[in-house]
Amino acid sequence: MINVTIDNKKIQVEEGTTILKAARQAGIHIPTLCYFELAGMNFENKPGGCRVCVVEITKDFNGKPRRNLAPACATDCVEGMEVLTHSPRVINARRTVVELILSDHPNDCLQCEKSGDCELQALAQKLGIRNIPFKGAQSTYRKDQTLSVMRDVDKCVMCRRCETMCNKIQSVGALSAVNRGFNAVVAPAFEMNLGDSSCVNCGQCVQVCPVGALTLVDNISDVMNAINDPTKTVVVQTAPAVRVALGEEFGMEPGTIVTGKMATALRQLGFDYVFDTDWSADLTIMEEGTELLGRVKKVLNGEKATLPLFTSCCPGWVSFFEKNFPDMLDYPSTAKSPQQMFGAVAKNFFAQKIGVKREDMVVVSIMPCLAKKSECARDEFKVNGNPDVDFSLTTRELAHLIKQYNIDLNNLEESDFDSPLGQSTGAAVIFGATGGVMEAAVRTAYEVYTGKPLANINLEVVRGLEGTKEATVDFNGLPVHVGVCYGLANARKMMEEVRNGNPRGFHFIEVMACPGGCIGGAGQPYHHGNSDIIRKRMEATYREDAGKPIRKSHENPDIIAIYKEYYGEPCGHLSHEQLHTHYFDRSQHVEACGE
Amino acid sequence: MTKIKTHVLCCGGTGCKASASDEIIANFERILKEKGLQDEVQVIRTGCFGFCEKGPIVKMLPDNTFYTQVKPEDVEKIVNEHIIKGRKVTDLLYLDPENKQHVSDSKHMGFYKKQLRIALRNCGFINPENIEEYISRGGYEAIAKVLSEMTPQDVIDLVTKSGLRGRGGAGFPTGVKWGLCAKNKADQKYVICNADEGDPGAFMDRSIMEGDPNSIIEAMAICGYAIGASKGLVYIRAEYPLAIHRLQVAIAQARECGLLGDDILGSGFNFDIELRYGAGAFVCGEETALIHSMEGKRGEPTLKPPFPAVSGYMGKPSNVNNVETFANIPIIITKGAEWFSTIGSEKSKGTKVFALAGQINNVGLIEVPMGTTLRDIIFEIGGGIKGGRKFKAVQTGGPSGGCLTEKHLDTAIDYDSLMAAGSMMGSGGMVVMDDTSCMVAIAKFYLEFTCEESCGKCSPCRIGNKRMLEILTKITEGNGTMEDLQELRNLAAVIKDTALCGLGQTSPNPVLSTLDNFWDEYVEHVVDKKCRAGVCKKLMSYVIDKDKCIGCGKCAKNCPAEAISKTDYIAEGHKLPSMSIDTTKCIKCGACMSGCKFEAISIK
Amino acid sequence: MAKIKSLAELKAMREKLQSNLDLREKSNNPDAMVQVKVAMATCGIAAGAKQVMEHMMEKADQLKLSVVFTQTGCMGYCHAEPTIEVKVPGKDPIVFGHVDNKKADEILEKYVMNNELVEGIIPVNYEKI
Amino acid sequence: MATIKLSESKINFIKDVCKSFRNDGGEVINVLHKVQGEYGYLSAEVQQVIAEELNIPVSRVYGIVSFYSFFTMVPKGKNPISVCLGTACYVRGAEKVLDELKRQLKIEVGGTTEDGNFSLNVLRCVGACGLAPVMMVGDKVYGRLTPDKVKEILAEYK
Repeated sequence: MINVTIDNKKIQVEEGTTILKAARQAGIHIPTLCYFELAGMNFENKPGGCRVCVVEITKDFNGKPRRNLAPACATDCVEGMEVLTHSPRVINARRTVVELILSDHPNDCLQCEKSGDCELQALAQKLGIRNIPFKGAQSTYRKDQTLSVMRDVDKCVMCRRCETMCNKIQSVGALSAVNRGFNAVVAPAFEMNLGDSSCVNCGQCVQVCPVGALTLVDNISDVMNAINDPTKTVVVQTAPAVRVALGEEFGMEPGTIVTGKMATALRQLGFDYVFDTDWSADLTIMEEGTELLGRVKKVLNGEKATLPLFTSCCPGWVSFFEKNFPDMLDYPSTAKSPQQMFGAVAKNFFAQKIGVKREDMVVVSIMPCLAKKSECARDEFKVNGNPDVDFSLTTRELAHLIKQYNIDLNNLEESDFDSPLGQSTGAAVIFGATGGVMEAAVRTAYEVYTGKPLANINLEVVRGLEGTKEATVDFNGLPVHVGVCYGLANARKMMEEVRNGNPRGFHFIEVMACPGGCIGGAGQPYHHGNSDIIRKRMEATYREDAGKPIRKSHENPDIIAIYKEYYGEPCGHLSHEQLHTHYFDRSQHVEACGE
Repeated sequence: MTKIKTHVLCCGGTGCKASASDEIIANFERILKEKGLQDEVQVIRTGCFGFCEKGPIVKMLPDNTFYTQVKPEDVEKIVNEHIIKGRKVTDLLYLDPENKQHVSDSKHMGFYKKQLRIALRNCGFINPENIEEYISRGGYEAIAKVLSEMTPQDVIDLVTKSGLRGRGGAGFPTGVKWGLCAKNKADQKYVICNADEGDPGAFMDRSIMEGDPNSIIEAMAICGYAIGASKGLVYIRAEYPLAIHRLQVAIAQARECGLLGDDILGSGFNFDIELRYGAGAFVCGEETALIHSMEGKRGEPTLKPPFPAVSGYMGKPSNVNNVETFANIPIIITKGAEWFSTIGSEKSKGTKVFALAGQINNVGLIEVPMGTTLRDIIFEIGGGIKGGRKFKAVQTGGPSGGCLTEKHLDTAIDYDSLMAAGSMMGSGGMVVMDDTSCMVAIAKFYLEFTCEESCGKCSPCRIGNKRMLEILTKITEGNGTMEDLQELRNLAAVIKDTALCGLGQTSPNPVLSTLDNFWDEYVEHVVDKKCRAGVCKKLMSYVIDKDKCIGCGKCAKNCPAEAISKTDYIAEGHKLPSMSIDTTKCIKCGACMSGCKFEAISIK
Repeated sequence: MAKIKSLAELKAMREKLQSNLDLREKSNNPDAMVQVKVAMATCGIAAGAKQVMEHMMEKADQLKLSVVFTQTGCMGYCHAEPTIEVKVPGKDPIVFGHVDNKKADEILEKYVMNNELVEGIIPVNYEKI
Repeated sequence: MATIKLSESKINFIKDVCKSFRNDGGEVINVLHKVQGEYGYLSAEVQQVIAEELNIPVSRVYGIVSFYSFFTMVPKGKNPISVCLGTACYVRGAEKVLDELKRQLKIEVGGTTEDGNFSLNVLRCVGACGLAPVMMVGDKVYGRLTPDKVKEILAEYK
């Protein structure tokens, strides 16, 4: 432990603690802008670039004052150090720096998507900036959007969070700092459209952007138009991770579960049928689990089959392996994601059941995710141009919609989802957290394979926020080796390991693109780097699971019913047609042509 | 066998090469052969002599005759007169501007008299592409001494004791730096030579590499031994093809001689050197940015600590020194710390190489003991201001430094005195200005450079410098206010205080020092809308004195903007009507004025 | 180029190479060394000055003397060619006439090394100033 | 995804260069130097191939190319002109020379004349400060310039 004095408060901190963290221990919150950390989740962005967190070191290691101000985020405390965080020199510098940043920022806060959630706005407010003394050139760049992500980098403050996320955590490498000096900005190669780059639309750049430079593509008005169109039957599905995060947008504690209130709100918004993606998550387990057992049995019989099986629920991940591992397209499960399974069931089975033409049904999904917006627009998920899922809204968009409709979520009655696509099990609920799909699949696969009930259905080893986990589950004498990871850089390592001969002998690997799984998705309320929020969402997820009467997908009566009534059996002919997909080589190549 | 009686040293530095020194050498070789003298006279292409103003330089030995501004066609005469007949070619000798006497021995020229060449000891003396010449001047004896007689700690102690400070800018004690790196244990360490000289108007490192590459190689090996590194890397600007070539040749020869590679001089010490190329980014002179660039990344600096001595190239402990620092090392080892510490001032030992440039008679590369006054450098070595004009300012330290004035002329320059005067040593650019330079425009010039070279990582440098430049532009265009001057000061102070790296932290220096030393000139631009030097175009106009104008019309022909036309007025004694300038069309290029033989055009 | 394997080898190499650079090293500070100027105009060359100069250079090397040799134009003693001027540091220059190899050896061994006078000095009317 | 095309010989050259640097991503700057040295500039396609061969994101390659002023994505003119704007040249009137060049060539800094004969750039210090102000046409250095010398020099290349 070392002794430091911050703003005349004497404190003891561990060696290697930054001034920023030491100050927080002392209850002093030094403002930051570029600094970003997901504590305990191996993500720290510390370029030391914005210079907002500068402090004055009045006594340094040598007993003398430091010549320049020091960035608190990146300066370690040393024994006997004395620091001022609000001396006149610091305040003047900090204000001037923020004024400079604002002088190169379009001040359209009122219309900005990020308004209210913007860290620069909060900073200007905190510092009481009332005018910007500098007038001068402003950076202007082309606006650009993919199906999920909007880029308006006129607003970029060069915090580099998106770049770190895209490269270090996701290893997608779509974004890089380009140019230099005043023209420096984060952009795709050649400042091409992000959609033409290696971007997989995971949207994590949006989740970490402090300002409105990276935002989501807003589909609220599309959904409102559908609801207002009397000729349309509008069906909504809500993903598992939404119910544990939506409350945050309404001032509730992180980890508050709002499943019932959400269902009521959706009805009040005017959706005709309020269903649950959890239901199709159970369906996914049936299909994917069966596929896994099929491949394992083949291998046990000495036949050729590709192992390990990778999950395919996460569209960011699907896009990632299509772009980066075109030689391994036979590894991931062919099962569609729960969103797309739901869409397929809704527009085939359910539309037929209620006598609505496919074209007259609009399926809306509420997702914690930005990639889902791109997923539902894929051609392979359309029939004659009509998509199985028409629009995908994020948790944040749903919150905006609820607010716009003057609905007070806090004081709503709870209600249930509609039938028959509404009932779900605890296995489906935990899809939202990293390791959840694996746990759900093991619960079902074990019982289907062994014919015996699983003694302890809580597979604790695959829970938690570590980036990569592995476990071996004894399937009655057959050791099944499973792996779980989130973050596409971790996934890349897994893929490369498998490509190099799968030395650890994995049978089944779950991959989620976002930190902590869907609960940390890019469409969730902004966590601003507070990993406790993600942890609380995770805990809520497992709480919801524990409270469910049925916790194994194959025991969901509606699932059993639909196989009986419609699909016959998992991985059967009709389910292959409707519930499975195939993958494409989407890698970028330079091809040779003649001279 | 005939003995070689004469050596012809011809400068092969970039400056002299640009004025045909290659042709001169070729002519020597051809003519000597024609005359059958090729075995008696040896022609050597050396590195820079320093006296670039008078290049190309040809030096004749043994009588030490220094021919200046030699043209390829002069060679025949030199051979016939000097070599064959032993008579000096008087009109190629340096003409002392004071007493109008021809000087044949460079030692007696003002330019060389006060110089002391330590880092440049071999430049202009040996053939840099022949390791044997370096060896025969005692080269590689320092590494031999180190390997056979000294422990690594001895080496560090000796360098520390010598008082050598880093020649790249801030002047950190070299021995201490080595000690920090030596302390850290690692399976691999690196010796890095910073040869990314990007300072506009500075070329000392390039000249050393071109003129004496082996001294760098030897010094890096010594450093490697001292800190425990077996790999050396030279980060060199790709814009320096000749220096790259010379280094490559020297490295190859050193390997061949076993002075690089495994088991050097049978000591068991291994060391080898690779080159890495810069690609045009001034910020890469900053050591963390340089390391990132070598790793194949954008050359953006990162915060220190961690210092490179702890985590440098590839995360391994690395020691970064610049070229000139290294060039001092071998001679310090052989001559001893005591010898070195007797040279220079109290806290800055040894000599410093400066690239002397600007409005000065003797532009060139000079090396003087620390503590020499600016006056000696500018008026003795530099030969005073060109055209007999008035000295106005001298800029040291490039974009990180400041402008010093008359009152600083007797300052004994070293790291600390320059810093105290609001400038800095920097890498050693020294640009002299006369009254034709506008100090606001000079501040703007440097800021333009910084803005162009800012990496853009931290906001004060990325946005702050841009805003400062905008304010300066406003002032030079006559739109400045007194509040702007206040804002300039505040911005400059904040940028200095908050920028991430050395480039950003020092970038306001040219502005601050001109504000301090030339406040009147700023106020003149702001209040009187006047630029006394006649540099700021928006603040001046060209006028024709109708009584002096003879109406020849040359100005109208020269004018690219068709802004000049005839008037009706014919001055007394002239036959043609005078001309006049339409100020609304005038683009202020000055073509009219420079072409007028009758001094009828002036700037108002 | 051969590999240098030790300090001793480096020193030996330096010694061997040093003569190549001697000319330059010496001219760096010629006043401190013995200077020999050989009149090398047509008359001198015709009288064998060139050959004498080469001989003298080799002899100086053998004697390990630091001598700077330069050529110069006609000194005006055409009757006594080859003529050379020898300047020992701290002394006035002396001009010798009719120098042949033998005389040259004598000048170096006796006059330069031991300060003994040698015959053949061209007297007094040589005054430069 | 759009497929980019490049001539086979070019692709092979780039592959060989990358191989000579052990396909090591850390050597990307050296690779870019070699390739630009061969082709004069670095097109998007070329950067894409380099990224593939070195197994690094193309955005990183572009991030580097756009950072360093030595690298260019625009082909230079047949006779590239570089005007030194180092301090020594600046105080001796380099800006006037540059203005004259712009006027004569009718292009701005960074531009190439319509006929592709000249391109105009500035650089900081070629190290021939004794000759200031200085410009280079190709590898040839012209020193002690004044605006009225510009026309003559350009005429050599027409």
